[in-house]
Amino acid sequence: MSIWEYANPVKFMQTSGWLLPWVVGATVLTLVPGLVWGFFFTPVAAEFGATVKVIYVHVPAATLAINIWVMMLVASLIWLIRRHHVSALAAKAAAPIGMVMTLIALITGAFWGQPMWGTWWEWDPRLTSFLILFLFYLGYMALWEAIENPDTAADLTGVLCLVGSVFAVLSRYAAIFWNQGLHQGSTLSLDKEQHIADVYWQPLVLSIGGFGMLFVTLLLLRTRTEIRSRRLKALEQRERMA
Amino acid sequence: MMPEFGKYTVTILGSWGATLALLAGLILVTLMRGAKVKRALKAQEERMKTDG
Amino acid sequence: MTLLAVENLTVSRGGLAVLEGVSFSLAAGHALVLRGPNGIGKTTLLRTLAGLQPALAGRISMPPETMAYAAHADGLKATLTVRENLQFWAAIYATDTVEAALDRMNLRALEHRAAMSLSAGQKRRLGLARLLVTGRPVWVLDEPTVSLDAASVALFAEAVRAHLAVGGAALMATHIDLGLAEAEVLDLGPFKARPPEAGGHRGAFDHDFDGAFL
Amino acid sequence: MIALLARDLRLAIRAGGGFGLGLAFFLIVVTLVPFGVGPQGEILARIASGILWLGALLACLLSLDRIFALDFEDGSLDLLATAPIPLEAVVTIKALAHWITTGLPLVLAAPLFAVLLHLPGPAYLWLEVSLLLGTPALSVLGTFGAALTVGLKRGGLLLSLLVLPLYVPTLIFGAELVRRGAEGMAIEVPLTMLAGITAATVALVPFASAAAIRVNLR
Repeated sequence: MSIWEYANPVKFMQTSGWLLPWVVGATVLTLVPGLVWGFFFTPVAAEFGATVKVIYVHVPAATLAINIWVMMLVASLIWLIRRHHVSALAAKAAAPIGMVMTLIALITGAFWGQPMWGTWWEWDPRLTSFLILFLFYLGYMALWEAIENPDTAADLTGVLCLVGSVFAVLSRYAAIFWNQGLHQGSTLSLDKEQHIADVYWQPLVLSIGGFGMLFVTLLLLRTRTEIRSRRLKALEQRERMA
Repeated sequence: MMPEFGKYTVTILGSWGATLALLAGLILVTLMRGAKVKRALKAQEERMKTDG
Repeated sequence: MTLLAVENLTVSRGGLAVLEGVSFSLAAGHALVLRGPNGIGKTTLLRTLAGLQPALAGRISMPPETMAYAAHADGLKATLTVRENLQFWAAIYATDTVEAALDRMNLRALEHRAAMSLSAGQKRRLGLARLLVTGRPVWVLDEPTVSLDAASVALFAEAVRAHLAVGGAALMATHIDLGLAEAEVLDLGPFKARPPEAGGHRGAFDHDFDGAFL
Repeated sequence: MIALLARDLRLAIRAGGGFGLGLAFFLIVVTLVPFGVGPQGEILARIASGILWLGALLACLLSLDRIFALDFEDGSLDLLATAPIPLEAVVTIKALAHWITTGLPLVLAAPLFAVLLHLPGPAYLWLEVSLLLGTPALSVLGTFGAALTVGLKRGGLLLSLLVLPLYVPTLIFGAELVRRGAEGMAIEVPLTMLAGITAATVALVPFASAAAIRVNLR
């Protein structure tokens, strides 16, 4: 029983179909309480005022935005090395979720920045990095859309993901260097974990878990769709040939 | 029941609203495309079965 | 001497097998014409032999550095002269036969003309001269006489004959007559890949689906 | 391989616009900026390094889609891929030819255009150093983008979308090097980073470009 068995599309369809209701259940059971807890039942922080409530959407989205790209990188590598179609399709399926998460992180960041810094947008290294990450998602998705042949598209987007990952990390360090000293300490994310009291921390963990489960749900749904779409393409092609 | 946000009402409702709207949109698009592809695949398989 | 041997080759286009079980061999001094209607996979087969795309199954055996491939397009640069075009490919293949090629293909008078001012027949001759400067014995030609008039086709046939006479070999795909009566002909029709339902090769993705889909 | 470089350069000259077009575009960008931000010398001097880098980057982008497109259309790319030189060498030479026809003229012309933007005196040296170190990376990364989109109709816009994010680190460190050099600040970090990124890009990205070409020719 090897993990690669699940790389078989049929096996994947069976397993994911069986898994899906459970994953949906787990998503509802973590996301809803996490968000409700964060929104209604957290006290107002002395330092941030009520804006602390933004972290329950901002931090999970930002965490996912990065981790989804990492997942795409791993999936692309598996495709390029082992040629498992499900892997390539999972990377394709994940990209729009990652893009939306990046967008959420940017928008909520802007909403938070407004009262904190007095401006909607600040060229803070962290915000800048997310903007660049957003561009990488856009390019990756556009390349998938542009190429007709699905295997060619999988190969090329895989290579792009590989090269893009290196440059995304480089951009991150470049952005830190580029804007160092101007806004030190004004970043808003997980750096302050250790300072956040449990009363904020617990619902945050639940929200992050909820967002994570939502990603898993959407990823399964979208990958199933991509597999079906790929199968449809193969059938249409076969019909044309016959 | 609604908590009091003071001067941060726009900040909080705006960011939560945008988040929930985007997530809802993503879920909706995912489900709609999923249903569409599933239908198309079924139709294609039926056709190929009857054609031979 | 066999220069190129193909055994049980299956080639694919867009992930779907188009030809399967193709076998033939090509010896020095011989020409082989691949025939078949449009879309049968002639170009795909030649591209696979040239190493531009992987074969799904089967074996291609050929000594290294024996093949020169020429596609539909001649790969000529319109703004370079005839001589410059040939010199470039001679440098790439590290040979020294530009002069001989110019003479053999009767291009001496045109050597300083830009390739864009050549007629279709002259361009094809330049394309053949390019094959000559590669110094490779096996020519793999895709539709070599397309857009040529009868006189040019005869000239082409002569050039191929001359190449065969010096121990070369030629593999050509076409659906029109090449004027090479002595060439063997391989009809690709019988090698058309069977549909997967009939036990034919399935694409890498289809392969994972057994029978009906969920 | 020298033959390939010579051929590409000769083609660029014969086709016309190979050298000139990028430069003209660069000049136009530099000319338009004062119209946008106003003619005050002190404002221009402050943004000059950024504008010059951005102009160079956009001028470089302009000719990327031609790197492989012409060879793809006339079938040369197929022939080069079956020729006895490695495809990695082909893409490297292509990038070099692109740099010589686009990057090098920009490096040479940048000081002239810098005068128009009131670039402060000490910055000239660093402008030259940064462009000389940075533009090869732009060409190599552009070749990668061109390799990804070689078979596509309407690939030009997609190419920009794919390549521009890859240019971010080079742009940041390049412009930063000029700015710091002009202000007499420490330049070791941007200098080494810029050189390091270019070196790593030139060494590694051609493998990705060649892989992309192989996939696209399949």
